[in-house]
Amino acid sequence: MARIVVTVMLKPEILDPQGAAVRGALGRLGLTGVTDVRQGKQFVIDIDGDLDSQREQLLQKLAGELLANPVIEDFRIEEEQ
Amino acid sequence: MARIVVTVMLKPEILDPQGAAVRGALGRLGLTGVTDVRQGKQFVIDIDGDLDSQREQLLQKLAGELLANPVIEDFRIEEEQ
Amino acid sequence: MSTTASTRTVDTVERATADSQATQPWAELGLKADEYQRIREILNRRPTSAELAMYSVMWSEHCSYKSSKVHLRQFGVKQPQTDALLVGIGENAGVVDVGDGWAVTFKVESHNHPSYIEPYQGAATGVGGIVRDILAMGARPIAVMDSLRFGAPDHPDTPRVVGGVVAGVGGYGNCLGLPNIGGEAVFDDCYQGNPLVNALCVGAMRHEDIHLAKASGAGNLVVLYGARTGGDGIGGVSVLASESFDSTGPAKRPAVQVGDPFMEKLLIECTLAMFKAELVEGIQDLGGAGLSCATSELASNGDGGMRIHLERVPLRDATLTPEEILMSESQERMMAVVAPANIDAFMDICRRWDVLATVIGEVTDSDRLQVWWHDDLIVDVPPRTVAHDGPVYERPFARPDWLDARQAAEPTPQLCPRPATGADMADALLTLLGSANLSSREWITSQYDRYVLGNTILAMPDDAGIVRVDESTHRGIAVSLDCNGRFGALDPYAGAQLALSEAYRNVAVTGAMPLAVTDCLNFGSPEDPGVMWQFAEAVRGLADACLELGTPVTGGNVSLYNQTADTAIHPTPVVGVLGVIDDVRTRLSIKGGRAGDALVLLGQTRDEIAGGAWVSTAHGHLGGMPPKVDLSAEQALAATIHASRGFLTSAHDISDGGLAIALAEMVLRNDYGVDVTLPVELDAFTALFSESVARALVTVAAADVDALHAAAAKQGLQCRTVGTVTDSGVLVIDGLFHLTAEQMRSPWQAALPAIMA
Amino acid sequence: MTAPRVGVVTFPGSLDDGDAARAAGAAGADVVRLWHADTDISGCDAVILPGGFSYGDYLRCGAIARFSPMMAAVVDAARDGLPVLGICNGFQILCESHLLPGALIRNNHLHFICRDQRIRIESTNTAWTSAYSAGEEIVIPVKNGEGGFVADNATLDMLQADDRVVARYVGVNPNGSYRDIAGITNESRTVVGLMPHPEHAINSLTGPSEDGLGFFTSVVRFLEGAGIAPAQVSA
Ligand SMILES: Nc1ncnc2c1ncn2[C@@H]1O[C@H](COP(=O)(O)OP(=O)(O)O)[C@@H](O)[C@H]1O
Ligand SMILES: [Mg+2]
Repeated sequence: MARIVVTVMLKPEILDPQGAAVRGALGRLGLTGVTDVRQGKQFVIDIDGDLDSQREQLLQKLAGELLANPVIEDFRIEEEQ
Repeated sequence: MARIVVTVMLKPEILDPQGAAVRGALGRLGLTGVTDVRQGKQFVIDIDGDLDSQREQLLQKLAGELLANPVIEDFRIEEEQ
Repeated sequence: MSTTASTRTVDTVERATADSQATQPWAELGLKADEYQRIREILNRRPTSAELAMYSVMWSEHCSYKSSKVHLRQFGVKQPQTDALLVGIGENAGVVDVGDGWAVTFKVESHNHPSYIEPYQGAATGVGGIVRDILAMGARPIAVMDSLRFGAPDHPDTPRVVGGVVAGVGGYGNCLGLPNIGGEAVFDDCYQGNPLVNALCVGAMRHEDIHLAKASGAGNLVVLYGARTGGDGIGGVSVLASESFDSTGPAKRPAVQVGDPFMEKLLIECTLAMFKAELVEGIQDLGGAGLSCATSELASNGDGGMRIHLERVPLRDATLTPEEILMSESQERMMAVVAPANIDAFMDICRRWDVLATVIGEVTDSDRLQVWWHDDLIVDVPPRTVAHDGPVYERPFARPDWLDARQAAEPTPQLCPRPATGADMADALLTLLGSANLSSREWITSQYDRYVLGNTILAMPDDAGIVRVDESTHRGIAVSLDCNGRFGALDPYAGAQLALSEAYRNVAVTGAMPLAVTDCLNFGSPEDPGVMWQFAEAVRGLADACLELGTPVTGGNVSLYNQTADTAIHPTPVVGVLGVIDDVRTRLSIKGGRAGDALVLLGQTRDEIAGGAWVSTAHGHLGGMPPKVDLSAEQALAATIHASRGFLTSAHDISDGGLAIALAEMVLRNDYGVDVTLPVELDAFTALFSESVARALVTVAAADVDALHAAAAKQGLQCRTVGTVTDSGVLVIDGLFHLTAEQMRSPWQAALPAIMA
Repeated sequence: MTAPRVGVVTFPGSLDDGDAARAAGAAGADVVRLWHADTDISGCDAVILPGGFSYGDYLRCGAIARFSPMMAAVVDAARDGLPVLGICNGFQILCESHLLPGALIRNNHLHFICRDQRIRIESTNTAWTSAYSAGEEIVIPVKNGEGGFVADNATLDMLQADDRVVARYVGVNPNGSYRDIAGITNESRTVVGLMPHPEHAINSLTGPSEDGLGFFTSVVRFLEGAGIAPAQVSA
């Protein structure tokens, strides 16, 4: 059984209102020196058996079509050991 | 300058409608053998200078109060190199 | 890897009969010694751990109303004569006839404590729960409302609770596609650790579509459909698990539930499709006490017994024990009783909506509720003893000794100096407009979808919400949800009546005819005789008033133990009034009227400021006697407005903040001006800030003023022209002060955003 | 002649499908209800993707609905010129399906917002806006949590230059949309995505105005042969 972690972040040039709000709050609560906060999503996907290359390819494709919208987001796929 | 990554996940025993929706979609799109999907949040926090123990402590506290609600969520703090 | 429940040794009826002396954790489950004893007598043996779980949760305060029952009976005993009531107290929600063959069901329910722990999810699942109650009556939910109470506006924790609760009410209701048409939002220190989240849902159906929660017809199938069952809201029973099972013990169980509004939306559509296809013999929502409640209520309301195969329940968490499955409060689940001939069609509909459905049992001709776990019988009880024959307490109650002092502390001019000059009164008005409780609610209400379904005629900030029930006949209903906890704190009997009085008035000023009542009684601990007395007084007051107004209480909810340490919240009996309007195109609202119209004050003003907005805002004073209850005056006001609705150009009720606030609200809403001459027989301050009941402001074309006076005279209602509508955009109180709309708008709009900033 | 057939798609979680159907009917269309799982648009001359929370919008608004069988059919037909109006969630689905450029993100103030919104009709030569006059300002409800329209500058400039911005917010920008954009159209000017809700403003008894009806009468006129003028490319 394999665990794949897909992390999705807004592209740097897209403004991130949630990240900005968190940054403001952290500052108000006394955390100094915060220069930037970005908020993203993480999907933890458990799969039966191990991830053969064919399912791996499909996952790559779906990450870019379903889990992330390349127009505004970048994504990263890692297999957890 | 340090980059801290806070990952927030619903506790395993808590219902995760978002993860369930993704799991359903992955299945419909042909990814077989998916046994579970959990969706969480990730905060990427950039800080001036390096994270001294005092700011580290404050961050620990704020992660549990602001970024996550420990009643339903677990969180993890990592420093990125 | 924790062993799954199925491999564990289960406490069976057989075992319970054999070792009848085994000690059980009844106390940990909140049962009293005598209650445990009664269970043993009912069963002639010790209960199995599953039976113990069922009884303990069904006999809890929340499900059995054991402290409140003896008082709630008055709603039945004092029920007014009416043909409108189709289904009364005791079902998931009451049902009233609104004409043309239409029936409407509505109910308000609390989700207070969870909304403090996890404001967003607590409020969201509160909305979800009441919507399922309405759905279970056979109705399509058509609108929601929410009555909210929070702690002090300046307390550091308040923004967390307000922000989360409002986002949760909106997040769930918006995603369900139900318009939010009104509610309340009140700030008061007494709710600091005890926010109140009361959610109301209204549903509509044809008379013949009314469904009841009963399981009849031996051989009919029991179907559980909707979400999988997880370990939600069952912290309590884990003691059982650890007690009855050797192994490592169960995984941690969540105290807070997460709602899935999308699943609930599917549940609504698929349930309505089943009703339409007439596939359902009986139906029940799963809320508090989950399967324990649904199975025992269905069976006990039906004509037979029920057999459940618990291992068939689809689980989200394989480690759940049978006891936990029985008690789980997982959201978005329903239970239906279906004839075998219809089961395929039923399953097809579930498949179409992608809703998981499982036959978990059948109706039997025995009189027992039997629950099996694989081949073991783990529950074998007379369902009625679980669902309806719970304990009934006659809790001691006594008028609190501090009440005399509080009632004696009338806010006299000496004790609470009043503004004397026009300038002071202008300031007083601006202060009220900028106060947490009287300022614009827009920060909250703009987070709610009011338009979905396309039948919303009136919604926030109108006095009552109105939704159209029938597009072809234009028939509609009006609902308002109100309470002033400070009045309850001064006199709970009057406080409950004043809540009804205000809700009734809010419905009446739209031109609708008040018809029926629902209520959510929020109080402190019933174990405190003082609180219990407040509760008893409030119920007595509400029942008496409903009898006099001819509006029956059709259902509601009780929430007790709202207190931190030994300080209870104000008695907060939130009252919802439902009215009928036969043609929504004739509805009146605060919006309307044009320059030249006469501004007319209906009703009588007395020197009544105790418990009111001005004295609490200006002096933080809580003392004296609340405004005099005058229900026949409310009826006269309602009748007058109803009779004049054809020619009135607008109407607005007078309540918190008195005439001054009502005038300001009219100017702010219509961007017109008014020139007002106050009555001379009263001092200006009283005329402006008193909160006497049964009053409203209406506008009417000069030509119709006489007709209005005639209509009021017919009802013996005071009616006097106090001014005219102008296009100046200025509120002018002759000889005292004038304020422009802009002067009033800025503090009024700034208050809530400032609290949340 | 028979009234044009306008389809309204219902996805799991669609909420304003009934309102959209009512509005299209009021404009004289013959309304056909379409189901997400079906694979053809059953002869419809135009299709509306209504507002709501398809699949709960748990992933990204419209991200899952985009993959439904019905959307495959709608995308094909749209490429062949089928007029499609996506309202709110429908707009999000159109962007996810790449029938329209850009994307819609969380409102900049992070709250769901429902308000009566003034918008200006920037382009009247689309299948869905010909009944308005250029520059006309109307008031219709806006209600969304993720209504902020974003796209890279090149795309924004292109939309501007090609007269493909259909409507802009006036006064208040309710969600932080780039360049106050409330709605856009595709190259062929037949597919329109709109964040505000015209279907909630067809009757002043139930809405803030009757200003919304024009979107629906426009498409009926278009289908009855009125056609659309060539893009007035701004100098
Ligand atoms: N304050 C009240 N006034 C009138 N009826 C009440 C009140 N509290 C509870 N009831 C009625 O008692 C019954 C059980 O209440 P409740 O447990 O809230 O119903 P449900 O289990 O359907 O949520 C319902 O019919 C409800 O309307
Ligand atoms: Mg119920």
